[in-house]
Amino acid sequence: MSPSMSDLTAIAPLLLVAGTALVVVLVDALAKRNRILGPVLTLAGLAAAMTFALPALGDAPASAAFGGMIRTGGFTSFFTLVFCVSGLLSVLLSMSYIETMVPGKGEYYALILLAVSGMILMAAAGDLVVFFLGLELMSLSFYILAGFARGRMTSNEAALKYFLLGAFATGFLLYGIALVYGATGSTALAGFPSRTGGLQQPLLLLAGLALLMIGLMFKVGAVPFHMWVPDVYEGAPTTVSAFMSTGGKAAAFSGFLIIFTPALLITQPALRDVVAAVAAISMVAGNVIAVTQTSVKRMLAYSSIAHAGYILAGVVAANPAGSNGVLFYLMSYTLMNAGAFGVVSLLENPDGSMLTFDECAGLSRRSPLVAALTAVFMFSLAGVPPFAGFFGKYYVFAGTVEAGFTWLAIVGVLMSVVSAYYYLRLVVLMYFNDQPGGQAVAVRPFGLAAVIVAAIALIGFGIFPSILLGLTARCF
Amino acid sequence: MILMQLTCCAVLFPLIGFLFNGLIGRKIKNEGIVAAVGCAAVGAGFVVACIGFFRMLGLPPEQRTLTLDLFPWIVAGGFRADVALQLDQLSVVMMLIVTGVGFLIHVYSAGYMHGDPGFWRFFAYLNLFIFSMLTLILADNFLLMFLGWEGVGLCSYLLIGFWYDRKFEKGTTGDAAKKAFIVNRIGDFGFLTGIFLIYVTFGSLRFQTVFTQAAAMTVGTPVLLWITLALFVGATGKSAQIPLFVWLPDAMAGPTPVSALIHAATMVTAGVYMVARCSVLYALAPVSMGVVASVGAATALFAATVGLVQNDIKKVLAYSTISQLGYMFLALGVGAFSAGIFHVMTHAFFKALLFLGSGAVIHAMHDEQDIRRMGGLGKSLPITYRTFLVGTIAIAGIPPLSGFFSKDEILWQAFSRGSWVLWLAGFAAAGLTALYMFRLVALTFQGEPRWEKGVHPHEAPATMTLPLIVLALLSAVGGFAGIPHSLGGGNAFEQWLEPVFAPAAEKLALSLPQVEIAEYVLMGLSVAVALAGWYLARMWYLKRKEIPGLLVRKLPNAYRVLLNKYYVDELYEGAVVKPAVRGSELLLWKGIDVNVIDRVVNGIAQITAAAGRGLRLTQTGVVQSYVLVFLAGVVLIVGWLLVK
Amino acid sequence: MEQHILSLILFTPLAGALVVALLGRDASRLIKTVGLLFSLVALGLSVWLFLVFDGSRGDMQCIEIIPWIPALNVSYHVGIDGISLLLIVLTTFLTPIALLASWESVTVRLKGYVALMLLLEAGTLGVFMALDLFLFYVFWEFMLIPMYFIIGIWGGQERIYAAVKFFLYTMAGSLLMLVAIIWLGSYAASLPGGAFTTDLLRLYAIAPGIPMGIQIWMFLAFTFSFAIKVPIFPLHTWLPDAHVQAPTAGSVMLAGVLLKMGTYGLIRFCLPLFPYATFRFLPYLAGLGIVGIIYGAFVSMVQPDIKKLVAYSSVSHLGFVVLGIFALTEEGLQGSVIQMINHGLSTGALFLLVGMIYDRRHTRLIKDFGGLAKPMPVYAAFFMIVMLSSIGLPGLNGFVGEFLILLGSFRSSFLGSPWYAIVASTGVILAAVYLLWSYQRIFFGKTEHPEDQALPDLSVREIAVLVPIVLFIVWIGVYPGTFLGKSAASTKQLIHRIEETRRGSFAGASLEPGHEILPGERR
Amino acid sequence: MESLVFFFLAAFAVTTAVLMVLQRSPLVSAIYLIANFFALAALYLLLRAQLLAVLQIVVYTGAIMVLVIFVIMLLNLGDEARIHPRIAIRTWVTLVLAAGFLSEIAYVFSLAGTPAEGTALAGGAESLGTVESMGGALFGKFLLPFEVTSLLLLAAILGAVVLAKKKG
Amino acid sequence: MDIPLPYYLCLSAALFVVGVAGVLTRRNAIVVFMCIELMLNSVNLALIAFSSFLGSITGQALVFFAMAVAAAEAAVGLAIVIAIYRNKQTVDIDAMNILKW
Repeated sequence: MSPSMSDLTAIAPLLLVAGTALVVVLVDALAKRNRILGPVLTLAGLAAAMTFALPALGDAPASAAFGGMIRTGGFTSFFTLVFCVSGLLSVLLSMSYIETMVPGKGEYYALILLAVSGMILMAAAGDLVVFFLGLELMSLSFYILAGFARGRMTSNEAALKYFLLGAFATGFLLYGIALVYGATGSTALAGFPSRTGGLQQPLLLLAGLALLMIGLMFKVGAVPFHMWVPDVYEGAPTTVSAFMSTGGKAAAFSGFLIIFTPALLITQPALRDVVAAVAAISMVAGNVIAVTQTSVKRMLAYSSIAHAGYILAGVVAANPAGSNGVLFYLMSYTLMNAGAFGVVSLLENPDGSMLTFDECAGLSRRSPLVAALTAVFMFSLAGVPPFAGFFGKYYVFAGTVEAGFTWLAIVGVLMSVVSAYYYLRLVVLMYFNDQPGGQAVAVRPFGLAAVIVAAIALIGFGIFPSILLGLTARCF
Repeated sequence: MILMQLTCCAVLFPLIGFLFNGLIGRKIKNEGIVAAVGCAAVGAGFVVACIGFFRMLGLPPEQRTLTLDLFPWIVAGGFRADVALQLDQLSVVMMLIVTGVGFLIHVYSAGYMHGDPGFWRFFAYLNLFIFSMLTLILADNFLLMFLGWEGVGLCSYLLIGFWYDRKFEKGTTGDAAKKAFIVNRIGDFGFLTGIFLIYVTFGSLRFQTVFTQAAAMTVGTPVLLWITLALFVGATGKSAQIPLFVWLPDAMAGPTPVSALIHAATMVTAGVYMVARCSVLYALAPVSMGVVASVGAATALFAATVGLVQNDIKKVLAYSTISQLGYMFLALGVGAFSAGIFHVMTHAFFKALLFLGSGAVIHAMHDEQDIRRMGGLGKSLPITYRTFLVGTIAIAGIPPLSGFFSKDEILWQAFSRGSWVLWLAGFAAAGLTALYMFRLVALTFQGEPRWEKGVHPHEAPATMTLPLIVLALLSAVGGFAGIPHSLGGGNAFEQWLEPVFAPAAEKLALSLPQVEIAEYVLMGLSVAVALAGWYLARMWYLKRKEIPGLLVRKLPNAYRVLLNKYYVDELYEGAVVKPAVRGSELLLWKGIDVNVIDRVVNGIAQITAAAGRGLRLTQTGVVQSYVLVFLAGVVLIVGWLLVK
Repeated sequence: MEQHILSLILFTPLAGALVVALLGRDASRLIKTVGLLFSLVALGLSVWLFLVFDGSRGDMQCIEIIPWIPALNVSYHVGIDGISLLLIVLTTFLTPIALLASWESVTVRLKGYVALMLLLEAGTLGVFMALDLFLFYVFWEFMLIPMYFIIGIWGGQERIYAAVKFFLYTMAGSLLMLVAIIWLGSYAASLPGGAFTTDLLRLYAIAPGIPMGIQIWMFLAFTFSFAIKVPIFPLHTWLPDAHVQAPTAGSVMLAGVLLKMGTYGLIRFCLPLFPYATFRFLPYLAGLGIVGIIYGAFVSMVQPDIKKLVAYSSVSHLGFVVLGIFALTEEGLQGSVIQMINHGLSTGALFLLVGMIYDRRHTRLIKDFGGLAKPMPVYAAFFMIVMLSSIGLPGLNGFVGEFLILLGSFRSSFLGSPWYAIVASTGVILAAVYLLWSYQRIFFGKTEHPEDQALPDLSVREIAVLVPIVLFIVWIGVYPGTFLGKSAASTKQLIHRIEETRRGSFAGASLEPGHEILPGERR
Repeated sequence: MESLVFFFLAAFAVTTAVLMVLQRSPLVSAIYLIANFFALAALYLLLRAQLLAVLQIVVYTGAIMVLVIFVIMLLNLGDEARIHPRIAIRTWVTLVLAAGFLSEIAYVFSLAGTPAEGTALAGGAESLGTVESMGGALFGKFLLPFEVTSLLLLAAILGAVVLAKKKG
Repeated sequence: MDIPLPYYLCLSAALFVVGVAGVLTRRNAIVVFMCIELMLNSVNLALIAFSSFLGSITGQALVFFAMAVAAAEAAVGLAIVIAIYRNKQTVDIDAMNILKW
């Protein structure tokens, strides 16, 4: 079977991103001196992918390409958008940041592009095989990116931990796929999982789904499969953490949505309860542990565990509000978490030591702009209106309540209060603490631009959430 | 009609005076203008009152109740209270007293307060007081009355604390002022409750509506009992009756004209006025009547005993005031409403006179108030002495001065309508009154001078003596307004007020007063006891001065109890104030607020943080422990799913 | 223009904040002037609103609906009735005063300060205007941010603790309300032919039909949130901290306006949305109100810090408001409404006064003062008037509110006993105790502290700040009809509705308790 | 006969696997793993997956494991240190959890064979794993995944280059 | 006589669990990685078994891709190990605990 033109247009964004990766590698090899070309090409590639993804945003009915391997349509496009945004922000943040660690690395941008390709594959997957490969492509890139600052022990350690745990989780994921395949006789997602063929053994299917879910939960960083998250996010270069925690998480959740569809969860109430429990534990553990952190990056890592819990609550809801909420949440989370990590990257010591809370003291004096942006991200992460973070939470909880999981929503909101405490702690130090001194803010126009864009988008989506909600509603 | 507009103006004049003096008085460096404005505002009121009185005389008795609706005050839901005035026989009497005596005291103050840095402020407050008092007595509903009621309390507060930087007894004038306000507030609490009950019962707060409806009710209706008792609580606060009298002696911390005006002549009688105003309600609640009479009699006797041993010239007068107020309530309690009001009037004359006289003494002695350091002042202060003596005779109830008529009326009514116990209390108090008042005169004006060297007492200026003289005249002749039938008078005063109290009288089934032999006997007894008091005072304090000392030695405990006013202040302090303050601080604030509630709130935060500290230790940094947790999760989830 | 008047009022301060944000950081005079100007424009607009508002109608007026988030069925739906009208006017009235009050005392980061004050105003206005629960919630939470910064940046020594406590306390409550809001929305969707909605007017129609078992939880969630804001005992402990630490203008806004959001919420949401639960819980809430009255007064009495004293007095005063609300009588409710305004004026003014003396002496401990009446007679006079208003002296505003509340609760058939009112009346005594005592300690006696002797009296600016408040204190005290008249029809309608519901004649009220459905079981 | 082969191979695979885990020398562990992979390749043949059996040898044993051994020798890794007694508890927990997981999965699998399909290889199984069949699938239905593996390998190459390069 | 499917599956499960146990107990990073490879291989066995018993090629194709993934992972993993060894002179994973709590 040779791919038709329509197949190719269906994966145009993927082709663009992957192609750009190749070009970047080549350019890096050929024009060693030119440091700006790689990132610029990357940005161009991602932007182009976004423009190709945009027209399909309105297409509600998903159509298949590559014989069902790929699904196109609003869902895929929306996620492509999220991934590209995550990529764009990370690349902007990385420009000149990554230079401080490893000078002149075109591979870095190529790997980001490859990771984005993997993510797109995951979201577009019409078959578990494609999904698996996309996941591995993304993970592999992440392992490398996490260890990219190879001179730093923390980066090494993060890469190793991520790699070992990731590969271990892959084992379970693959086992899950195997069992599902055995039970249903196919890996295609169309009609999944209620179709004839296979062994038709409900327990086999259930066990397979459970393992598959565990693999995904590992990727989203949900408790108890979250242990890698703090160490990796802390050890990895900050811009990479920004990328992993946003695009990576979004991709994993796209997997959740395409595999654990509302229809599946409703027919498997036990599975749904497990997701609910995991969501609740994630919210609690992530937020509670984050309270005691002294490193901003690590705090963000724990908070991302908690956010995984919130988003999972949207999955639990298994209704339009919940699913749309997940999408909205992911977009806003991408913006705010990339922004938050971005701010950290701007404030970090060049020597690679972790940014502590205390170092942020009095930031509003040293750099009012950065402080204000941080405040926006923190309030948004805490879920305070009118920032986009609030609407994500609202939507997700709306779905949860509607689905009868009110207790989960209550856990969620209570934990939001806890989270507000540590998010605000940063604001407190920046604004309410008048100590002079502290680290000067690095001058990185691109990074700053990325953060500003993210903040503006957060406020924009906060005040006019319909811009996004109109799109998410047509994704399913 | 025009009279009501005038009355309205009479109320407003003092308000304007208050605003004028209060806002720009400080800028005017001229005491004359300030005083003139202040006096004129009240004087105008007096003129209006007189006009009103005479116009009213020209009307048939049943048309003598005039009202004027100004504007709605509080309207909410079904509730409505207007700012509206009502002028009737009772109001006009009160108005005459308030503006008349008030005017004299204003004039007096111009001299008394001369040179005080707060001169303007003083007149502003006085005018505000007159305004409030007029509102109180002219209100046509309970709520507006309450406005005046609270207003006079406020002015009392302001004026007691007028010399805010002075010491007073154990504390400061501020303590006294605060005490006055707070004790009054306790009474107001009762008044307010009464108002609520009235509204709930009658659906209105207008006097006319309420009283008309009440007139149709039967005697002994329970709600009326509660209404009247609640109102009476208010009256005990304002009129310094047991148990809320404690503020009045302390109120002497204010300048003496204030004591004369507010704490003797006018404000303290507001309670009497209020009960009299509600005579119908009381008439329907016999139990309340009994309570009023008993409290009045008890207070009269009680305060008189305390007055016996006080050494502060104003304190003696203060307890005397309490005692006399007790008489008034005694009268009200036995249904002799007009007798009570009559005593209000005569008391206003002679007690204002006495206070102003004492003010002149204090003025002369350079703020010395202890009568143990006075004596023989009669020579230096002839006018003061003579007028003071007139007042003393009047209060002692020696005919034919005013006090005799009013007090005798009360005692007779207490006997004939109440019981002999009430009479006996009043009778004893009358004797004591004469005793302590003549003691006061003896120690202050007569005998040997006991003041320190360097003090040169001198007579007060004309602005002060003139009011004394006028008041002395009034004290002397004021009683003739109400010469009882038994003495051949027509009791014009009672007749004047008769229409106001007619509904109550009807309920009480009172017959027209009959002249009886007993009345003459009692009259004679009371005169005798007054004279006995006078005689004793002369004996003990001028002739045989060792007797009081002897008595003190003989009855040390009794003396101490009396000197310390039965330790009521100490009781309140120990039983209410201290526990409240300590309890609030230790139990409520530092206990519940800080240690319980806040600790719970912060505790939740601390528990969360502690949980965080504990949980983060699971993140050991060792990969294999992570894998372990992972695997545990897998086993749990898969196991649970399989079990399901 | 008239049909957009609410939006105009709402967006004027927002625009002001934006303009201020664009000004140069050093142009402090310009910043202040611009901020004040915008707040005055908002005031002018709201006065206009006050004039055009039809007080004879009890329903919502000046309604504007613009679809906002169609996916959630959320609209920008604003409108007011007489109750919100008064609070809006209060807000716009206090904001310029607060700005003027901090004219000189705030010098650092002025730009942010003015912008935040305007944002705070906008947020508060939004709360009072919103007719969509979602919109309401957005404003409700949004206003936390400026207040948080105002306390945290310009506050006192313990400002951080206070700011964080304020934020978390309030957020904890309001998030539970959020769940309840969502639940209501999905309840609406579950009805035959219904759709997810948070529109208040639509929810009014269906909410009484919510089964009792659920209504209770909804009511508790809403009430918990509002109770924290009010604050109702025992959820009040954030308040003393926040008040004491906040800068003067912050305290003014906090006490003057923000606390009212809680009581407003009770009136606007709890009563009409969950009438049955209200009936069930009103004895307890009224009881808590009374506890607040007395407890607040006692604790206030022994405070060594004047500001804390005033803060606790708020607990006491707001207790009256709560009692009035849950009396469910027209008098009580009217009293509560006017008492909210009164408290805003008198406590706001008290905070201003405390701020003025703090600016001079940099202490707020009562024991550090004494005999201030001598060096500062004008100050003493203003303090006296405001204090008397707070005590509830007839003729001043406080009395009108307290009287109506007590009257309303006295004759409330819902409370069923006059004892609520009688016990609450003791608060009238206690208010006198703690305020007079502190007044005496501050102003009376000899001027013993050397620093006090040369204190300058109030400046023209300070007098200009206080005079408008005092004018309204007297106005409301003497002729409250101006204001009561505006809210009369609205309260009447609300009470009427509740009484209808009790009688069982209200539509949708026939669901029996026990016939309960959970959201998840609907399908 | 076939079952005999199966049981032998199964026993062999399990034994080598266990031995690999128990060994303290990484090199010896690697050797055991290679042995294990051979057993697996044989099992693949038993399942008629010819191409994969070959690939198992070529890719896994020939490429991956050689690489591993190469690295072990490059780094000159010695025996692992003894397990710390504190961590010995972890071993026990591991065993319990592992046993738990095994029993869970085994329980599921024990139910998997009951339908008819579970007892015998499918009809077309013989030709399923041939190079032709696999090639057809990989370049037909699985064309896209197949191409994606190239990206995967590209990423791996980049990673190896970036990470393993000497500092500088 | 054919071997029933559960036999293969149980063998696969056994190997998988042995791999898991290895991951948990071994301290040499490379050995841990080898144990993970064992896990992947056991899954491959299951997949092939399913594929053969179901007569569906997908399973075998997936194994093919899994092998590719394993190869790529091996390259990356070993590179990471080398990078660490360069910095720390050890591949003992218990020594990798700078990042914790």
